[in-house]
Amino acid sequence: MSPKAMAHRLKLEGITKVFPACIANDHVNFDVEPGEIHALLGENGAGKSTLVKMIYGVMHPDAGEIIWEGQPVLIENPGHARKLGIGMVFQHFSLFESMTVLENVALGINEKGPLKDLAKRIIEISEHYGLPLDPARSIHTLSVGERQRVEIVRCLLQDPSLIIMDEPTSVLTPQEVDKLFVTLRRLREEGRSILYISHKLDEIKALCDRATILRAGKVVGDCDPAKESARSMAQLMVGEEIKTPAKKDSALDGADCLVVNNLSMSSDDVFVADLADVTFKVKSGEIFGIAGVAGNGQNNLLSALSGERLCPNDDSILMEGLSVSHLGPQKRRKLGLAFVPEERLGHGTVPEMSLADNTVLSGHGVSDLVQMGWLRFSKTHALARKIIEAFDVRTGGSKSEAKSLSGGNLQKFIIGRELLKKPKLLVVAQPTWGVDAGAAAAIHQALMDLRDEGCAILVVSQDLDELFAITDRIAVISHGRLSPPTHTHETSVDQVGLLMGGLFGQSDEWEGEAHL
Amino acid sequence: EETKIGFVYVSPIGDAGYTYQHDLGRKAIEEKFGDKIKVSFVESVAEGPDAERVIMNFAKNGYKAVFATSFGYMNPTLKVAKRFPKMAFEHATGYKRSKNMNTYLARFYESRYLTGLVAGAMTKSNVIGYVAAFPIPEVVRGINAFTRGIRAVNDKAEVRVIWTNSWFDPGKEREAADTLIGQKSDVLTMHADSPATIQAAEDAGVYAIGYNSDFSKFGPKSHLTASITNWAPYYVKRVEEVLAGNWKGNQDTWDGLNVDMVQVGPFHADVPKDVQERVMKAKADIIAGKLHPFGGPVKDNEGKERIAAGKTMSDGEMLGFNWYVEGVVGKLPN
Amino acid sequence: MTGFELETIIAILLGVARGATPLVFAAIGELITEKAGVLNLGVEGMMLVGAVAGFVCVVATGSTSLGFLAAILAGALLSSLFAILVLFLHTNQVASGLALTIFGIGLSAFFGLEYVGTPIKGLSAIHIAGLSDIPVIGPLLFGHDIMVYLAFVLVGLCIWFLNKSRWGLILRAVGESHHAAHAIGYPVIAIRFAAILFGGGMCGLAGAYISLIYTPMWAENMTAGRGWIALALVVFATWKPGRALIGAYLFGGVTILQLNVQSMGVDISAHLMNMLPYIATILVLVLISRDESKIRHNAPACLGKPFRADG
Amino acid sequence: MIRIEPRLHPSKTMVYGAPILAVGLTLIAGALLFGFLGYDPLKSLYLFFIVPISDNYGLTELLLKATPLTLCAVGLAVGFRGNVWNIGAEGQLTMGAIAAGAVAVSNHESTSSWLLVVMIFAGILGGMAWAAIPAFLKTRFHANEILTSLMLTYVAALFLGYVVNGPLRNPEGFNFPESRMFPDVGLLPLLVDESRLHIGALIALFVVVLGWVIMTRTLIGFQVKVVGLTPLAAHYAGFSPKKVVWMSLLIGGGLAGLAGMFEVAGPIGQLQPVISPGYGFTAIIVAFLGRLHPIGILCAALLVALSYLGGETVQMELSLPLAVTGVFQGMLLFFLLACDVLINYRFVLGLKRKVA
Ligand SMILES: Nc1ncnc2c1ncn2[C@@H]1O[C@H](COP(=O)(O)OP(=O)(O)OP(=O)(O)O)[C@@H](O)[C@H]1O
Ligand SMILES: Nc1ncnc2c1ncn2[C@@H]1O[C@H](COP(=O)(O)OP(=O)(O)OP(=O)(O)O)[C@@H](O)[C@H]1O
Ligand SMILES: [Mg+2]
Ligand SMILES: [Mg+2]
Repeated sequence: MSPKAMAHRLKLEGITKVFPACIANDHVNFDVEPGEIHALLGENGAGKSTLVKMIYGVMHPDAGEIIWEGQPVLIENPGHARKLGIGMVFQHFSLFESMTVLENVALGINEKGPLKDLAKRIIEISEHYGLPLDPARSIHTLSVGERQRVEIVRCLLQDPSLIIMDEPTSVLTPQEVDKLFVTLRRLREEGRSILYISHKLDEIKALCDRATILRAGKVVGDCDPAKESARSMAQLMVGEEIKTPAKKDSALDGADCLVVNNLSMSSDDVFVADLADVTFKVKSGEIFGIAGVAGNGQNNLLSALSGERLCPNDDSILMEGLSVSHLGPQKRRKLGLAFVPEERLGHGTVPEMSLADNTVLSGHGVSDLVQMGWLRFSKTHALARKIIEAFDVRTGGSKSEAKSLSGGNLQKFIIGRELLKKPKLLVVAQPTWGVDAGAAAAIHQALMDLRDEGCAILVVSQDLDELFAITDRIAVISHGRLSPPTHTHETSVDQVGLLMGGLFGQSDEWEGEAHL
Repeated sequence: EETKIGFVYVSPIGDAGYTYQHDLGRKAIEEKFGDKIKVSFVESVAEGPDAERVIMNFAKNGYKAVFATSFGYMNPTLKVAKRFPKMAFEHATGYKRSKNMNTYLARFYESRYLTGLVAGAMTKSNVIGYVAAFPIPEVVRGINAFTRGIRAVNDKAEVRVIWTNSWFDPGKEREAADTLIGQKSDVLTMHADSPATIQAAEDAGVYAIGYNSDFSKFGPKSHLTASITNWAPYYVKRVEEVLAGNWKGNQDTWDGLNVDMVQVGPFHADVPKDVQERVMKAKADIIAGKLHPFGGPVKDNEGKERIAAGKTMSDGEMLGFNWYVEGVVGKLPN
Repeated sequence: MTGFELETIIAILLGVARGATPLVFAAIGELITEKAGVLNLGVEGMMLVGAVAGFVCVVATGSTSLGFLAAILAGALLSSLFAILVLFLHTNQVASGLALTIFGIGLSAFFGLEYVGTPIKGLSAIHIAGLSDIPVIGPLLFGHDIMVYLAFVLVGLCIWFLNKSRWGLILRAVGESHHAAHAIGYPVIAIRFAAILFGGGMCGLAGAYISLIYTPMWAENMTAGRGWIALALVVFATWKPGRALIGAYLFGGVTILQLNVQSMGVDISAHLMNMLPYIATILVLVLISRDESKIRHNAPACLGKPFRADG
Repeated sequence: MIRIEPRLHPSKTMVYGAPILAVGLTLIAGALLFGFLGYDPLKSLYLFFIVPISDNYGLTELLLKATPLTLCAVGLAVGFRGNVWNIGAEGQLTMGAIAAGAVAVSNHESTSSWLLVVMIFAGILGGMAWAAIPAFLKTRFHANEILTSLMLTYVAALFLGYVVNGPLRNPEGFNFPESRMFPDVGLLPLLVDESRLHIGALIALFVVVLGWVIMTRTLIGFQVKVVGLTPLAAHYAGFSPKKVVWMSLLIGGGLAGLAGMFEVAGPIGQLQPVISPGYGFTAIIVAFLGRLHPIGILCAALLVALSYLGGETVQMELSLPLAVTGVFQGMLLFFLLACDVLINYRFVLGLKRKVA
């Protein structure tokens, strides 16, 4: 064995994976060294997840060779991968909702010791890496961030020499991201390799030693992120110039479009944080941002605003002066509300239905897609085609099933569907979560254009860069309470990041008290 | 040219029970007439539209006679009979007739009465259990005749009835039988199609009396005797008429012990000689017309006299039985 | 009127145990299948095939134990047909289960044709000298046939398996989220196959209990709908083996109780009385389901959903 | 080795090809089965599939038998699409029949042609009322509708037994458990003379078309589908899952009740202790064989009805035991279900997994 080969921890040679619809990986070659954090970059659908799933044994390559520590291996299944020393944190978590942390960890490791010992080890490891976890809690009571910790701890318990992380930060706060990075760097110092997938280029610049860029399943380049700018990497990914939307602040002189007054909502579930006295206003012609760590009541707030959950007995939600608290989603749409939920597949769309049918989901009752209870196919298809064209949705056409679209393209479709309605008020959650840079820029531009046309927009996001890039005012939600809003240009990422930890309410640390 | 004869059965033929007894009759005519006839049957025909279609198919395919062996086939048979006036239709256990449709029925109650004599003599606990399918007159008549037999020899004994609401559900019949045994019944009988009641008695070490068929192989220790139906002579006679061309409609046959249409099964060794003799004597008396299971006075189980002394119940009254005689526990729903 | 004397009550309780035992076997089998995320509505068909296989085997060999073994194998064999359809050919589980019932009814009738009316010796209750003769407690605790005890053992084993064993954890994981289970490396299809086979085997056993012990005979369709009751018990039990046991005894209890009331001559239509067990089931189900989250957290989240591993 | 691989798009050919293939496979397997049992395979198949419908009468009988199956299955399919698992159509059919029967019997001297109309409404309402119980228990107490509707089937069967033995028993019928015969105005007019085919068959056909239109063209059908596929998306759209539960159970119950009314006011002509030989259960299979599509359901109902008629014919002609028919029917169902895999998947020969 040559010393050169020994140097690689992992080497891929000509890995190819063909799906009926596309070639997800086309003769991919690259290698990962011991003790490096290696980034895998690419647009939505470039084939990143598919590639790492093959390394972890979830899928099997149609052609090509995986060389592990100098030996060609055929990775049969994840158990085999774990035995080799490969661990993985999935993009869509592989956790079991109704089971405890302990059971979830036990399921994801190869050893079969007694659960009591395992619980002890979980606590040890989680303390060692600064990832606090209670082994006895059920997954469904955890926030997204906590869930990710479970995945990471599960992975670390196996003492892996290669850790694969598929978009780990897309759900974390800046502070959480920083903590994660500390952990990852410590892992690197221990000589472990990390294969890191993310769309956030500045993160990659800050963290990674090397980057491999995929486009349409092929490796198109290799670079040292520290030496590149985010812009140049994005260009490599997309293959063309990216236009960053130019932000201009609005005058903030519109009328109050959405008024939320002391909205309190107890959840049906004892574990879920209640919304307490949430108060804010969104004016026509502004983008209002709500930042916050996942799991602080955003979902409750969103479903209260969309009408999916009603608070029928009060006047806490007003649209253009009209109380809408008791109105369901359809009636609110008639008043000019549009809503983009966080989960695009299975909430914003029906995966098994065509794009044309999916236009009816939010379009019945407000447009001419349905007349006297009859669906009008010509209209739905026309609308779907219009969205596809206007928002550059890459798909087979209006008859394609929603689930056949990549995440970013589906998100563009949903945003387009809601935007084309010319709403008076748009409520949108995580508009660019997991969306590649090019698509994200397009979505941001579309939102700002809509604002300029006089629409009131509420953006709920965990991505502070995004909020700072597009919002006019910003507030933070924590433990079901909303901080007073402030003008975006009067605050900073650091300040908001602190507030996301819940530092408001009692004292007046918040200086940007609203002037409105 | 062979003459085609069709049979319609309500359940699978099986190896004992109602349909099995009819099938024995079918086999008897096959044996008797051999190549002169071709006999077909369709089993498990639901009582309803399916029955009419099956009978109609027989008719359309040139069958000369059809035996429809269950009560629920009455109206379907009548309808087909109207459309095929040259064909012979025989319907069992009903009450409607036409010029090419006969009805036939066995006087089960006569043999029920005789087996009641055995039960009344054999019970020690004076509780006798009766597992019954549906509360229809035919079944009620059997319960009443059986009770009359019991009361003729033992006026302290009572009959307890459990309805299963199913002609064939071994599990439920078993549960019912076990329940009756739990309530101290030491002789059981049933009006349902499975041997479950006999088996329950066998397991619990009490006696049982079979119905329709001889079930002694299911209860070597417990099966005292059985009330058996024997359709063969009737079927042979009617097929003979069909072959000879002198079959007539509009007849109502209700035969019993006199022509062997109902029988009492062989006795178990436990049945004392004097009891056996008493049964034989009663049988002779019934055939001779000296004894009637429902000869007055007949009281219902609320003490009201229904048939005065010296009178006997008419066939019409018996056909529509909807009350219990003295000795049966409980009340029939009306 | 004799009323409910002690002996009567003992007899009732013994009857309840016999009536409940086949339901317990079938319900536990189905429960394990459903815990793995597969809904098999073919319980009735598998029970019948088990009943006939057990019966034929006993007629041929004279051994009740072999009969039970044959029944388990036959039930499992029939269920493997279902498994192939739903796991490999991705057919709809509800439809395939119903088809399995229809097929099982036909198949059992076909193989049983020659055996209708053949008497066999049933398995009688065990009798432990001394113990079984203790008044009241004796017959109640020690007066049943061996399968009644086995049913309890099976339930105990199932509780242990599901809650304490690693394989039980994996089984639950597969029923909870097949995608996650697949992603961390469990052979979802193989585990489901095994669960279906187990379910089939237990249903076969339940059928054989009916044809070998409960009513030792073979007759077409002799399970008379008990498979459906067993299916009902699984939901009723919110997928907990202990509750399935209680449910089976409750159902058996209401059945036997109404028979007792009937035979004492109460003036209520037998038709209406016979409705009682079903109405009681509905009522208890309503009581259990009122708290929706309970059902939601216990029901296997992937129940009835098809799974296909890609790659 | 043979693998199955998903197709990019559902195969149009196989949508129609699969059932044909399934019937072909059943014929082959059936021929083997019959031959193995010592019957002439070709003759058996001929008797099974051709003879029953070789004349007009046979055809009318086929349609007659398919009518209740179609009605129940179309109704059930609506619910199945919406994830509402009503498997109690048998009970709803029974209650529809009882309701219609009660109207007919209590007006047995009527000569008004309105009687039939009232009976039809009574039948539909009877079925709906029975289906409303699981709907209520589901929406109010979250009780699983599979179980409640199934248990209610047993209750309905016993209730029918109760009414024909009690309140609706024919006072002139020697206490036999049947109602009076319905008056002539309470019987469905016949479509074909000398047959039993009544206008119910035509209504069923109309229901098929209506069902098809509703499921594919209207917002109601769309709602049901969205709720069935993705409840969260239904919330998003503002569709109420409770409404869909009510709607699909009422539609399913109403159609089953109508089927029950057609049975008693058609071929039976009175109330009896048993009205349906399991149409409500068979309809579940029919619904799935028809892929929950009304037109498919119509075809499936005809095929399943034919398998019953064929079973009777081979019994009559060959004395083939009924049990064999049962096995044969089971095979047919399995093949039909299994062949559907070809719509979304294809079989690929050879090993795909290889390493460089
Ligand atoms: N199981 C599958 N079957 C068929 N096609 C698939 C499957 N999984 C992924 N694909 C397709 O393969 C391509 C690559 O998908 P993959 O998930 O690897 O992209 P990605 O780079 O991870 O994208 P993202 O950034 O959105 O996570 C996409 O076009 C996707 O639609
Ligand atoms: N189904 C549940 N059962 C119990 N606890 C829950 C459940 N869902 C969320 N929680 C907990 O309640 C808190 C608030 O959750 P809520 O749903 O209001 O916010 P969220 O932003 O939607 O949460 P998530 O990040 O989980 O989507 C979190 O701490 C979370 O761990
Ligand atoms: Mg990905
Ligand atoms: Mg959230």
